[in-house]
Amino acid sequence: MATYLEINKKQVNEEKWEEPFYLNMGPQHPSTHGVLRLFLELEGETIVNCAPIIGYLHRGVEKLGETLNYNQTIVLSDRMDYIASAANNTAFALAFEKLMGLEVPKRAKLLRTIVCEMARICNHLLWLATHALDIGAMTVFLYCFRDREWLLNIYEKICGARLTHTYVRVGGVRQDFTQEIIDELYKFTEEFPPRIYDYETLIDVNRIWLKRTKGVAVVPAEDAINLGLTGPVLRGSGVPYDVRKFRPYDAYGEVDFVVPTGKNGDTYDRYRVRMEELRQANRIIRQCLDKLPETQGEPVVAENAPDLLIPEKIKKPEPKPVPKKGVIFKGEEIPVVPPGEAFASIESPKGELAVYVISDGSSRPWRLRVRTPSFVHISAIPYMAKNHLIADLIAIIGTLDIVLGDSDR
Amino acid sequence: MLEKLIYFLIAAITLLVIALLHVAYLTYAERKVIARMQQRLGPNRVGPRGLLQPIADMLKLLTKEDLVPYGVDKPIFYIAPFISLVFAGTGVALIPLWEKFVISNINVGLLFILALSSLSAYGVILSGWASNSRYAFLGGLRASAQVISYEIAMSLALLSVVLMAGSLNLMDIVKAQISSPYKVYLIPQIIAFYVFIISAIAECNRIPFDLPEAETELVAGYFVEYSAIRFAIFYLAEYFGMVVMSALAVTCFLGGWIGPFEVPYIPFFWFLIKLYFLLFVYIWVRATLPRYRYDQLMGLGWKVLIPLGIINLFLTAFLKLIF
Amino acid sequence: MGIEKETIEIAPGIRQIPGTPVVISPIDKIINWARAGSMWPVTFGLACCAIEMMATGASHFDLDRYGIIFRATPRQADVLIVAGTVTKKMAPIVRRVFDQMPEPKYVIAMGSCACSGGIFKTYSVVQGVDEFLPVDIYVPGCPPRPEALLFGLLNLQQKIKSEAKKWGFWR
Amino acid sequence: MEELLNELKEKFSSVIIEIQEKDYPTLICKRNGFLDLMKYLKDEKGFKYLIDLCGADYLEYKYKNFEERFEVVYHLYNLDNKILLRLKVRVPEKDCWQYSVTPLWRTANWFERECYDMFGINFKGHPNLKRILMPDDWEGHPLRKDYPVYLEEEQEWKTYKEFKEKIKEQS
Repeated sequence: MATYLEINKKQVNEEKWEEPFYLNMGPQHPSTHGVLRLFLELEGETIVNCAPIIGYLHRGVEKLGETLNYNQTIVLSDRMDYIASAANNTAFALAFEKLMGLEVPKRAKLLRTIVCEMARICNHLLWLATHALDIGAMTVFLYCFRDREWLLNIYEKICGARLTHTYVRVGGVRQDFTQEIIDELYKFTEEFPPRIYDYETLIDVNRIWLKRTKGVAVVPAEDAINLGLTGPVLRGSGVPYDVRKFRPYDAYGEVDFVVPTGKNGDTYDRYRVRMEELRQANRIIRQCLDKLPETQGEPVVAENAPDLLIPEKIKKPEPKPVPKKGVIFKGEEIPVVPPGEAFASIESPKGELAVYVISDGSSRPWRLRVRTPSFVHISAIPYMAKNHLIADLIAIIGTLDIVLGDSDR
Repeated sequence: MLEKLIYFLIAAITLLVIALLHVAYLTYAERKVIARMQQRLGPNRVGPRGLLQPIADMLKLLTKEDLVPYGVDKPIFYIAPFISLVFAGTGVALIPLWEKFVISNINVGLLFILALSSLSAYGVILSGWASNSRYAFLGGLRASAQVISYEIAMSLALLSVVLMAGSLNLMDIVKAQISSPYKVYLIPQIIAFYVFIISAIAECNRIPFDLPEAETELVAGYFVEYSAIRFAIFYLAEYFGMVVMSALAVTCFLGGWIGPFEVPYIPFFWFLIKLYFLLFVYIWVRATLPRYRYDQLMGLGWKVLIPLGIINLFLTAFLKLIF
Repeated sequence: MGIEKETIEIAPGIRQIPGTPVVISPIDKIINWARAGSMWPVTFGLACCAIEMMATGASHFDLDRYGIIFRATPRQADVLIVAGTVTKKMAPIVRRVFDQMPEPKYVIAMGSCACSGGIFKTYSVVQGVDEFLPVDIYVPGCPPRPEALLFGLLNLQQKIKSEAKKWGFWR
Repeated sequence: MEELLNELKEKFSSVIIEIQEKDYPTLICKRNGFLDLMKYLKDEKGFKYLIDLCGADYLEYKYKNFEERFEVVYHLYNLDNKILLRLKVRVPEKDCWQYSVTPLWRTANWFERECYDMFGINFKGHPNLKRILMPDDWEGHPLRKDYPVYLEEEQEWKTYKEFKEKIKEQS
């Protein structure tokens, strides 16, 4: 069993009999957020060594993406980080648009920003829920799910799905918002900030919560960058790196928001950063909503965006107009996507989500690479968990906000 | 002689049935109350308003397969849940529900209950040891450390009460309370009450001190390998422990059966009201607080509660000497 | 075991031993009622569907109404909800969790991935958990809405209620 | 930006084969001396953050103008000057290895393991080069172009086959 760890085997003296205590956590464990497996070497309750084992949810998204066309690939992205799928959609779409040289209409950009920030709120609410549940506060879990349900209902009105939206497509978004959705969102942005305050009063003034989070899993800024941590985890350490500010995409260049940072880089700071991000996300949605009437009636998809239909499966392609971009007819393949490569990254709720795509000129990507935040964050667990207790390990897993679908792909 | 025996038997059985019903419906009440606190409804489909939920749970657990995993220490594995239940449940016999109703009125009642509650920890520790599972083992270790350290704080808190009352007999304690100026020991012994309630929650392994069974850390802690009826017995033992601890608190601090006014025909009325209130506190705490970490828990026990208990004890003794 | 031969069915689900006033089925009925009333699933989320499973347990849909509470350890659970994609690396572990559950146990395959592999027809994904688990209820959808899962659970209740003499034989 | 590229070209003329202007400046490098370049970039030029490290398989790629089959692609980022740099190293199939950058960036540890898992590229100097996503006894490297998307019955992973047979025997 110990092969999973790079342990320097302790010399077992015959007189002094000592053997490390191994504990296997997961893949079926209530607080490893899915199918993460952790192999621990313990001394009492202190973690001496920790080896995360992943791959229990490896579904071959990258390989499968090579067999599907660009619009279909976005469907796969939903299933990666299933808590904030709109963010994934956007990352994929941005990379493909860069590859194809598409210009996204302004209204589509605004809509995408709204959807992404909604995903951020959804994600952070779920994070707060599970993090609190892991630490033992059961009620926060249910409170957060209540508000999340509201957002999911709005999502449902937007695109018909609760979790896996595929609302963002290459060249824009699937369809425009109706007035009803806009009204609902206005109402949400009105009522959400007091609720954030509610959560904070539930746990922020709780001494047990503070004891459990302050000074736990401290990551200095230098180490955080070296470990490749991104998103709220990095910002908790005081590095203000946010892709939305550093390489603005969609409508983030036009809206006004603050990137919150922490000081100590402990679990509590990361919690504060995320709570602040909830407020900022709410602000961004509000600003985008205010800008929507300016672009009323404009198209939401770029003109030369590839067709959504898969013509291979249409049986009668007889009187066809001039093929649009992205169409392949049986037999002949029209190079619609210029061969080359593109790299796009976004600030997904969990961290930096980067998509690197290589095209060979056909309608399918040649190589699709997704750099997911959870993958990197899990690799940092051994560093963070060293010399902490088991209970802290749970808090660390919670504070990193990992999703195994995201990490294993 | 025989009459007396029959009388005892009837009383014992009545008490047992009442206690069991209380325990069973405590689980129901807990689910219901917590659900309300969490903006849910709680069980409402099994029987009218979900009232048959505990019975359904019990029946189901009774008819499930009784798994014995590979590699367990069988005799201990079998006996551990019963140790827990018996020692947790026996305490009920010593609690004076009313001045004319107590099954066994022994002179060292308080000491006996303390001994029982310490012994019931053996069930937890042994099950953790026998289960041949690392989670259970860790749970057992945590339980032993936790129970031993909180036992001291609890005894210290109760000792102050004993000092006040001048007796270890629970009946005498209640009577001493009734004849004391405040009618209850809650007011002069508020520190002891605080220490006692916290250590009682820890004794019962409830949130925020549910480390031995911490669901998100140790899966289910010491009873991780127990299934079906043996698990049900552990479950019962936990709730029995809650009832006994609350009843003890009512007896020692809240004045037992005494109330602001007499309720005709229901002699246990005030006792039960106080008991229910304390049980509600348990549930309330569970819905509100996160869980302590292991070292913080020990820190709280040794650095806060025990010094507080000692100070309170000396203060009580000093005041007792003066007046 | 020869209950069916020796008894007469006097009403659907109720059997009588001939010549005696003994009716045996109500025990079945009571036990089935108890089982249907307290189905405890394992907390075992695999992928996307786990989030919907959590949402079903949370305040909006509240599985606790039906007496369903999640247990963390398979030893104390009755229902295994396979919520999400099962990969080949994961398959032995899912089976092991199932093996650790005491009888009677039921399996719900939640989501297209668990039912049939879904959109993931790739090298590493099991094409449906029924390759290695006896599935009772299939809940399609990607992911299924909480209502769909509730419907699946209610159907499972119906199934449990129609069972006969499935108690006690493992003792 | 221009200055940096020129400086690099001068200083590492033996390492850098070509500088391409794509969406981000792309340096195509040789294996030999690559580590020096990376060390220089990290320590002197402030590229402290390795965004991504991945492999790519160019088997039968239409627009290929080089011989080697694989490419290892690095994305580096300078947090102070906000410069993103892409580096590529070509790796032939016969001699399939590349220097590990784990000593420089700890985040590269798992990226390299993944690259090894998916493409079979060995990383020299990696502390623990093992499969990460696939099981340890998996055969083949899934993201290579000659690996099938879906494994048919005869190509099935051995352990899973055995597992399925075992289940069949049990039931």
